Amino acid sequence: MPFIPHTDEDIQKMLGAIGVNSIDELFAEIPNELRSDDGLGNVAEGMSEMEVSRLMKERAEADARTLCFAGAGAYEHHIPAAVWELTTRGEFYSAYTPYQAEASQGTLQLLYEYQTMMSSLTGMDVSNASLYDGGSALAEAVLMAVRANRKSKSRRVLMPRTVHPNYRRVANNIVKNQGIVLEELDYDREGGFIDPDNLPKDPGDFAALIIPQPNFFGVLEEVDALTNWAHEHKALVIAVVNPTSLAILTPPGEWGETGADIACGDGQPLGAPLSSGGPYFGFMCCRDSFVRQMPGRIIGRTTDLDGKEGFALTLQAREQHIRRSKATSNICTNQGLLVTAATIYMSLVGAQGLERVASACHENTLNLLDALADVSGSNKLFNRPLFHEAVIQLELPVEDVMRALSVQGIIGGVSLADDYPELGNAILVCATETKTAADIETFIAALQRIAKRLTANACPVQPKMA
Amino acid sequence: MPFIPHTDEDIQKMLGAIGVNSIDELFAEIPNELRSDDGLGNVAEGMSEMEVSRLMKERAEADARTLCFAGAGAYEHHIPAAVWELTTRGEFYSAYTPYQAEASQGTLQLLYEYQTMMSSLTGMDVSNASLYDGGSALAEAVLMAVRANRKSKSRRVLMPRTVHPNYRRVANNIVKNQGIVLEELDYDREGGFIDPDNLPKDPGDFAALIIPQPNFFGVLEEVDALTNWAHEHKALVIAVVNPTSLAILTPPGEWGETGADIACGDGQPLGAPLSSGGPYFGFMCCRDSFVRQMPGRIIGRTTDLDGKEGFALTLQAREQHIRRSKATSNICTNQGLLVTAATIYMSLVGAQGLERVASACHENTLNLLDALADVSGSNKLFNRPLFHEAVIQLELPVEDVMRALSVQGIIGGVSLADDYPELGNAILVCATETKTAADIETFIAALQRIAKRLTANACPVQPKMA
Amino acid sequence: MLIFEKSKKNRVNAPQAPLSEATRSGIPEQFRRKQRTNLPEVSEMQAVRHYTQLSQKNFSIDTHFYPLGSCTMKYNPRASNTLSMLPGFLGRHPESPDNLSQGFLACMYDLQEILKEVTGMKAVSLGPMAGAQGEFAGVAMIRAYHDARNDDARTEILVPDAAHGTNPATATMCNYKVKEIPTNSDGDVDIEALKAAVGPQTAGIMLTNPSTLGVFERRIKEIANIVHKAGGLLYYDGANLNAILGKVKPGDMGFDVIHMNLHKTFSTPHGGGGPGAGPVGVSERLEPFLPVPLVAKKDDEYYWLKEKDRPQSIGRLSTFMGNAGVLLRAYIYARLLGKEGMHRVAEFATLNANYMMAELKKAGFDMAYPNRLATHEFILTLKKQAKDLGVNTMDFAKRLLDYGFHAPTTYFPLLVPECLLIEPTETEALEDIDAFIEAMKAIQKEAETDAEKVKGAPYTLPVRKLDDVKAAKELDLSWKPAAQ
Amino acid sequence: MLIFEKSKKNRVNAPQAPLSEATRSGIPEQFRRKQRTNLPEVSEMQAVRHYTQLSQKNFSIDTHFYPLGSCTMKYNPRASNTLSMLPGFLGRHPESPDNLSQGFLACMYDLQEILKEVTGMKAVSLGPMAGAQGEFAGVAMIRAYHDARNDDARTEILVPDAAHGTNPATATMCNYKVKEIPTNSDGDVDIEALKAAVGPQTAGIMLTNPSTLGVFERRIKEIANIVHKAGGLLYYDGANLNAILGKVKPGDMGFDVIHMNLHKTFSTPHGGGGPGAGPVGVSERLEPFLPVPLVAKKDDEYYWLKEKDRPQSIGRLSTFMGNAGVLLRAYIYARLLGKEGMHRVAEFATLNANYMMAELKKAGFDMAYPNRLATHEFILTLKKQAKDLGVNTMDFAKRLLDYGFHAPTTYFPLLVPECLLIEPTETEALEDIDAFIEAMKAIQKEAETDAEKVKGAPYTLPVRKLDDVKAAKELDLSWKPAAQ
Ligand SMILES: Cc1ncc(COP(=O)(O)O)c(C=O)c1O
Ligand SMILES: Cc1ncc(COP(=O)(O)O)c(C=O)c1O
Repeated sequence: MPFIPHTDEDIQKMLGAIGVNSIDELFAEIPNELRSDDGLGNVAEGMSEMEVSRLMKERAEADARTLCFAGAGAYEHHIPAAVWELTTRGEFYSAYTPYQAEASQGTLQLLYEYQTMMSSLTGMDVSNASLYDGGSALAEAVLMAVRANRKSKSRRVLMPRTVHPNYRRVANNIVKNQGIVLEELDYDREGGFIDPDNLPKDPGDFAALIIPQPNFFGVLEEVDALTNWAHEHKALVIAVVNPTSLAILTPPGEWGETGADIACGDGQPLGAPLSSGGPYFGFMCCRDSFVRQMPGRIIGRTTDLDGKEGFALTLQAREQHIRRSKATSNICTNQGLLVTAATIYMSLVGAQGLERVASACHENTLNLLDALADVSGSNKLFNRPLFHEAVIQLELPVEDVMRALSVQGIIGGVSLADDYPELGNAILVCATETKTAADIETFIAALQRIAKRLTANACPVQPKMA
Repeated sequence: MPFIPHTDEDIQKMLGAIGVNSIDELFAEIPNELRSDDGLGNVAEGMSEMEVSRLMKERAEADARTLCFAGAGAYEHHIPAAVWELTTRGEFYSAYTPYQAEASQGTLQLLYEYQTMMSSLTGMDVSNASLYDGGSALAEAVLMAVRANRKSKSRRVLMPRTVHPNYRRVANNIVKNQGIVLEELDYDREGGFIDPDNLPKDPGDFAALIIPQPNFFGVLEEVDALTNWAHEHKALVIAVVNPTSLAILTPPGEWGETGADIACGDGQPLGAPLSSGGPYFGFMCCRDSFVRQMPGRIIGRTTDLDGKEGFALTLQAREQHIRRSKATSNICTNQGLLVTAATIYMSLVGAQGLERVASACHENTLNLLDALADVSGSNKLFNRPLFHEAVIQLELPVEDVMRALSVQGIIGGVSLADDYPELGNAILVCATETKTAADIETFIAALQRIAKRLTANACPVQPKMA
Repeated sequence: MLIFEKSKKNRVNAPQAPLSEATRSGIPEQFRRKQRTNLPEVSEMQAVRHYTQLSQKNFSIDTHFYPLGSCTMKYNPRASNTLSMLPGFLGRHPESPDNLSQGFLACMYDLQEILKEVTGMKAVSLGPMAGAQGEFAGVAMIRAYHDARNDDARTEILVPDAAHGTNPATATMCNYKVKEIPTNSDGDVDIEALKAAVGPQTAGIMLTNPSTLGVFERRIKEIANIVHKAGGLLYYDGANLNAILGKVKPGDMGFDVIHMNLHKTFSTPHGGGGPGAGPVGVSERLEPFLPVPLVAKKDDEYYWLKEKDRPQSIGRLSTFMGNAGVLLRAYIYARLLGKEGMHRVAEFATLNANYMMAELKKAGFDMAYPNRLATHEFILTLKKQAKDLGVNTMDFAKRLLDYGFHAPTTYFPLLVPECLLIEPTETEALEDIDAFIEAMKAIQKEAETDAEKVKGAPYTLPVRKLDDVKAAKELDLSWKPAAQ
Repeated sequence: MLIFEKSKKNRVNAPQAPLSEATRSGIPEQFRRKQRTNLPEVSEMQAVRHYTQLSQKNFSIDTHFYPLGSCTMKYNPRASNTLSMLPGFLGRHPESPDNLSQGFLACMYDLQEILKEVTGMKAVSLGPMAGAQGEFAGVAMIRAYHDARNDDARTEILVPDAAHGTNPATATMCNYKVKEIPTNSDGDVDIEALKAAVGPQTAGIMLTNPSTLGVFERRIKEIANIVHKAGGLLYYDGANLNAILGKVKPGDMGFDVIHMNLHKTFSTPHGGGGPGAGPVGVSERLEPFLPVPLVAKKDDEYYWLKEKDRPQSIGRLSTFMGNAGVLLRAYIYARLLGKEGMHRVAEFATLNANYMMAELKKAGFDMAYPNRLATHEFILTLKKQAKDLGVNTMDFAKRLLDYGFHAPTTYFPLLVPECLLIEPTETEALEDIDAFIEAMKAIQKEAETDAEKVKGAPYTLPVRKLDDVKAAKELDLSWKPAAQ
């Protein structure tokens, strides 16, 4: 039987030991009227592994071979082969949460190393062992900031519109239940950033300011000024950052005079494949003094009975299984395996390697922008320094262009039409280190062809000759 | 540096310890005129893993997505996912030959299990731990038989033409150096088998008879009669078998009155992907009494200082590193990793599973033959029972048909034109358990279209309408 | 040794990053990082060796029997991993347009359908990224439902005292007050207490059935009636569906909303802590509130439903589509099993648990609910051993590690003292279950004759018993380079 | 415990084979197997757990420093594995037509070109499946060459006494008599003895340079002249190319034929015993005899050269194309390294070996050739320890296992008594080399103070020292089911 090792003799022996005549008797406590023994009519019959393989290969094949210039929170990076060959080793892959520390030193030490790496990347004191993803990590950061801010009882948090729209949605969907209000800060139309000079002079009491760096548009925010402003108003600063960028950008721990208070974001760029949006992992770091307000698991180094170094879950009194309705969060299962991949990824690329990845991505996007500059009807928005991503305005309807590109297997970026209608026909583009000059050329050539065709079609008088 | 961990400080420290000023000095013993320090001009510069990945993906992609009805010694079977996920675990993948038994119990126990499985499959007493592939295993079997046959000093070995042509070539290329002659036995044109009734009445002294089962044409040989005949003439019997078939066919150990003396073949069907022909592995089993004549490594079960069970290389006195010019063979490195995969494969499919695989393949080939029977101009040769493979005669030139099929990504079998010209436009076809009814239809439809087109083109008067 | 202690300055594992420096920057100095990170500088081999060696220090399903109650540590088919990681799936960008996503969308749509059938609910959303987020989605829908009816008096969620900690924590995150309902001595909800607790302030009740006590709540229909009559909704914590797969459907029990832990019942790996997937299913009245995105189908074309298509939705809870790769694994598993396989899961999980309970009972161990049938798990209490021999549950647990078994869940549920919650799952063979029983007997004997030995365990693992108190007091949460 | 001991009759791991019985057979009873095989009947999880646990009992490159001399146990890049196992490569049938094989053929063609450049030879054939088969191909070509010239007096192959066992064994397989040439006290071939040995009966000489003594044969040109003048050919055993990659080419030394062990120098894995790949390179005069198949290129199209294209070829030595998947791994490695990387391999392999030799010398160990530079490896002799302390090389080797190091090669080459042949390779870090040196010092101290302890090693492995004599005497080569 699939995955079940019992032979007929086993079954008889076991039923005998229990003292029943059939397996069915073991379900005797379920009221009869509730039983649904033939109730899975809509589920197909089991398949062999070969048949399922064929099905899945066909389906995977159907979506393969795209050329992707979309970023917007999910970035295609080269993942060293060793990362997933190691991560999927059964001992990592099929272990549970390390509740029995002595039998889980592999996972626990790795998580401790992960915490160290994230602390270093963000410049913050401490890191937890992961949250679900970037959006939900931001939600948790907001809840945490409201809890942790001793100087303000406000449930207002300032949320720039330059934060990823889906992060804003997720955060709001989660925190609004607790009466927390995310108040939008609009961005400067020229720069695509939150202009520190235009911040409200008298913002009133608020618990925290969120600062994305780079922001959703790829634009660099004036993090120092923003951080100082928030701190002057007794608010905490929540940094939302791309971990790859931190190899070359100022880490949140060094923003402004005293640094951000909480840093969070999505760890996907660190070894997680695009994979339709998940599993990724949310990371969260904070100041030492806030560690007891942090949600999620935390690993500490300690010693065993013989004084030997070892690792264990610690500060569990914050968590739901101990504190129940008073816990810092309801999170239990996190994204351990992705953290495993990230830790191995960071070890393989190393300090210098991550800088190179970040720089190469950035350079590639600059190359893409140069090439786009030559496409008539395409226009870079925002005049600020950027990292690794940028907004382009098209003359033609975004939806038509994107659809035409997709037919050629090209994902030409992410349309901003729904979330930023004020920007017109705008798309967000990105070229990571995985894109070659030839890839960029393919994209540009397709874009030019499409522009020509769409312009022609839009032409009231059809040109005589094709 | 790629794969080299030395920092500049390390290098200085090490040079200092050695007492030289530069790495170059360490090459001082190489005569200057031989040095070629800029001599790799034709080798390209190193690439990053990402760049190499891109190159290899493009190349792999170029050869992908074929629909393959070729067998002829290499069979496409479903390989359970667990097989290679386990086989490529670093501890198996990156270990050397188990020279330090205590540090290699994993590999050694696995090989002992493999030997047990192969003994059971072939019905023979003992198995070695692998040879290179099927063809070279046959060569070793011939050398072994000539050594082992105490009753005959002959260097003649009878080789049916129903043995895989490449096996015959390889065997001959290897054994002819030692003056051994492989004398061909022709096959019956009706049955495609060695007719026991037509064997030479007075064959003279010969060391061994080779018996393939199923033979290259997929036809079943009269193994009992052949075995008895050889033994009556004091010759040994070398069985060449497909391991999958042994789940349902009589094992060599039970052929005739006393069984075959040596069994060999290619282990590819047991978990090795097609992979352009390798790495596969040769297997070899024999009677107890011949074990000291067997080439290759052998693992034995023994005990340690505390009396605990353990495993070690044994009977090494047969091997080149001890016996040198008197060794049973020069083989050293074998195909350990493939044996690892095969052992895991056999454990996963199990006794019943392998029967099902064999039966399903056979049934699928019968289905294919039924479908081919409806294609005009295609004709099954040979009227004997078969397993899993069959010869089809076409009316049209094989080469043209195969080329036309290949343009559609279909490998329609293997042409027999070069090796069996007497069979005319013949191909060897095979449909393993991996082929669906739809696959067979695709093949048949393509064949019909091609037949039509080629017949039309061959037509002296072109039909007026396409 | 930590990876950082193997690091050396300026060691570059060159092939893993672009080989040459980028030549353009355009990033002004003011935004640039001043000091390089502490990320390790090791060779590829050093990293591979380090993490291979670390992995070997773990117990896991692939190496050990792991009867961790409430966690359903069953075999994770390797095919689920291999096939979910096909390049076409790994390479799909979450914003990939529908016409380039039909393969993936088909899988998600099929999975929604399968889960609907399995739970007996009207509709399913796959987005939530673990059980706890599924709970959040569920309770947020309950809130949205009451809100939509302007019924804002409902401020309380009822939770049995045996509930998993995520239940009360979730209620709090949705701004509900938690009221605990006691359990009676048979492990069922105390119906009288429930009746006394419900009222116009009741938003709903969160139940697990089979409960975390390892028994099936027999009066579930009555409970449903009581809560529904009071205007509350029923939430089903479906973390532990393994015991009832195909046997009984939460929808038929009267539940309005359920989350499932695919990383348990549908055998996706737990990865040393995650990721999971916690899809939610709902009855008709909650359907409009389901979190987005959803997958729909029209004329054999699959497409997304997002915020604008679902105006009453509680919205999205993940940046994109939840843990898509986990969902693929669950889908593959479901296809391998098929309907008959799902029935078998429940049957053999239940058989294994009841056999184990029967044999341990015979061996003299006390069960928390000796008169009940076990479901997929059961609770044993070592109260007697703790009192008479001074050997407590944690000591037994640690000693089991020496015997080569991962310990069952300890000290949960909280209401049973000195308990072990044991869940063998259907994928364990009789031989291994018997070996575990023998180990328990052997430890019992050790406890009687040499209690100190048991209390000093483990002895054979990479470390001996760790000092948790020190870990929490002298916080050491990250490695710091020695001052240079 | 053996997998067979975990097996139970009629346990079927269903998903791994077709789920339903085949309904047609057509195979007459007389050909059918009567009794089912003994293959194990276990669940998928049981198999996974069994082989995962077994794997953990191995030392390997991914877990341990493995300085096994003459074996070049260096890091096997994971990318080589992942990329060589792309579906397009794994799925290619060996009889796939050229038009569906351009990707694979391009890799093989490129690899031929790279190996030509590296060895300085005129042409390369990739077919041989390991070093020993490469040797066979090489010596068979020597035979074919002499045969083609009707020079049938040549019946002898010269082999230095330090040679690897495959050399004389290969000569025998090609029906040559083996004549051993002694080595002088510096580790070089004894030139006078060589001069005395050559003659019209000399078919050729098989040499390794650097030799298995870990030193570079300095008078190689002179040797080449002597043999060539006598009408013999020079065979280069290139198993150990690691020390000279990019530094000196066998072609320039005067060799006529060479085999390479890609599973050493080109870092394909050894897989616990294999597979390897042993391509052969030849000078112009041997080119016609190269084994088939070869890959050629015309107008950017790649195609096979087979028997009919190469009438003088010694033919094929493998059923298809040798160990194609291993060749792909080597190709990937070569592209990752590039030319500069290849130079570095030789440089750092040599640096590591010389450093290690220098430090061990300082620690008081005796070197076999103390006045020579090490190449990629070197020989240490424990003659003194064996005589004075009664602790021999095998004892040191086993004790090293307890210290977490795989032992170097022991008792090879045969002519140096009580020797350890140590090859650290370029991928090991200074820290690990230092740790090995410290272990050697510690064992030396143990040998001086507590010899019995060393002689009883190992203590910390899955088994203690195994009884090889018993293994060979009471042959137990396969498990037998207990009589029922
Ligand atoms: C009964 C029960 N409910 C809820 C959860 C929470 O699920 P998750 O860990 O996936 O968030 C768990 C699992 O730990 C559980 O056992
Ligand atoms: C010097 C030398 N020659 C030949 C060989 C034989 O190579 P293989 O084991 O690949 O057959 C080896 C490796 O063991 C070797 O070290």
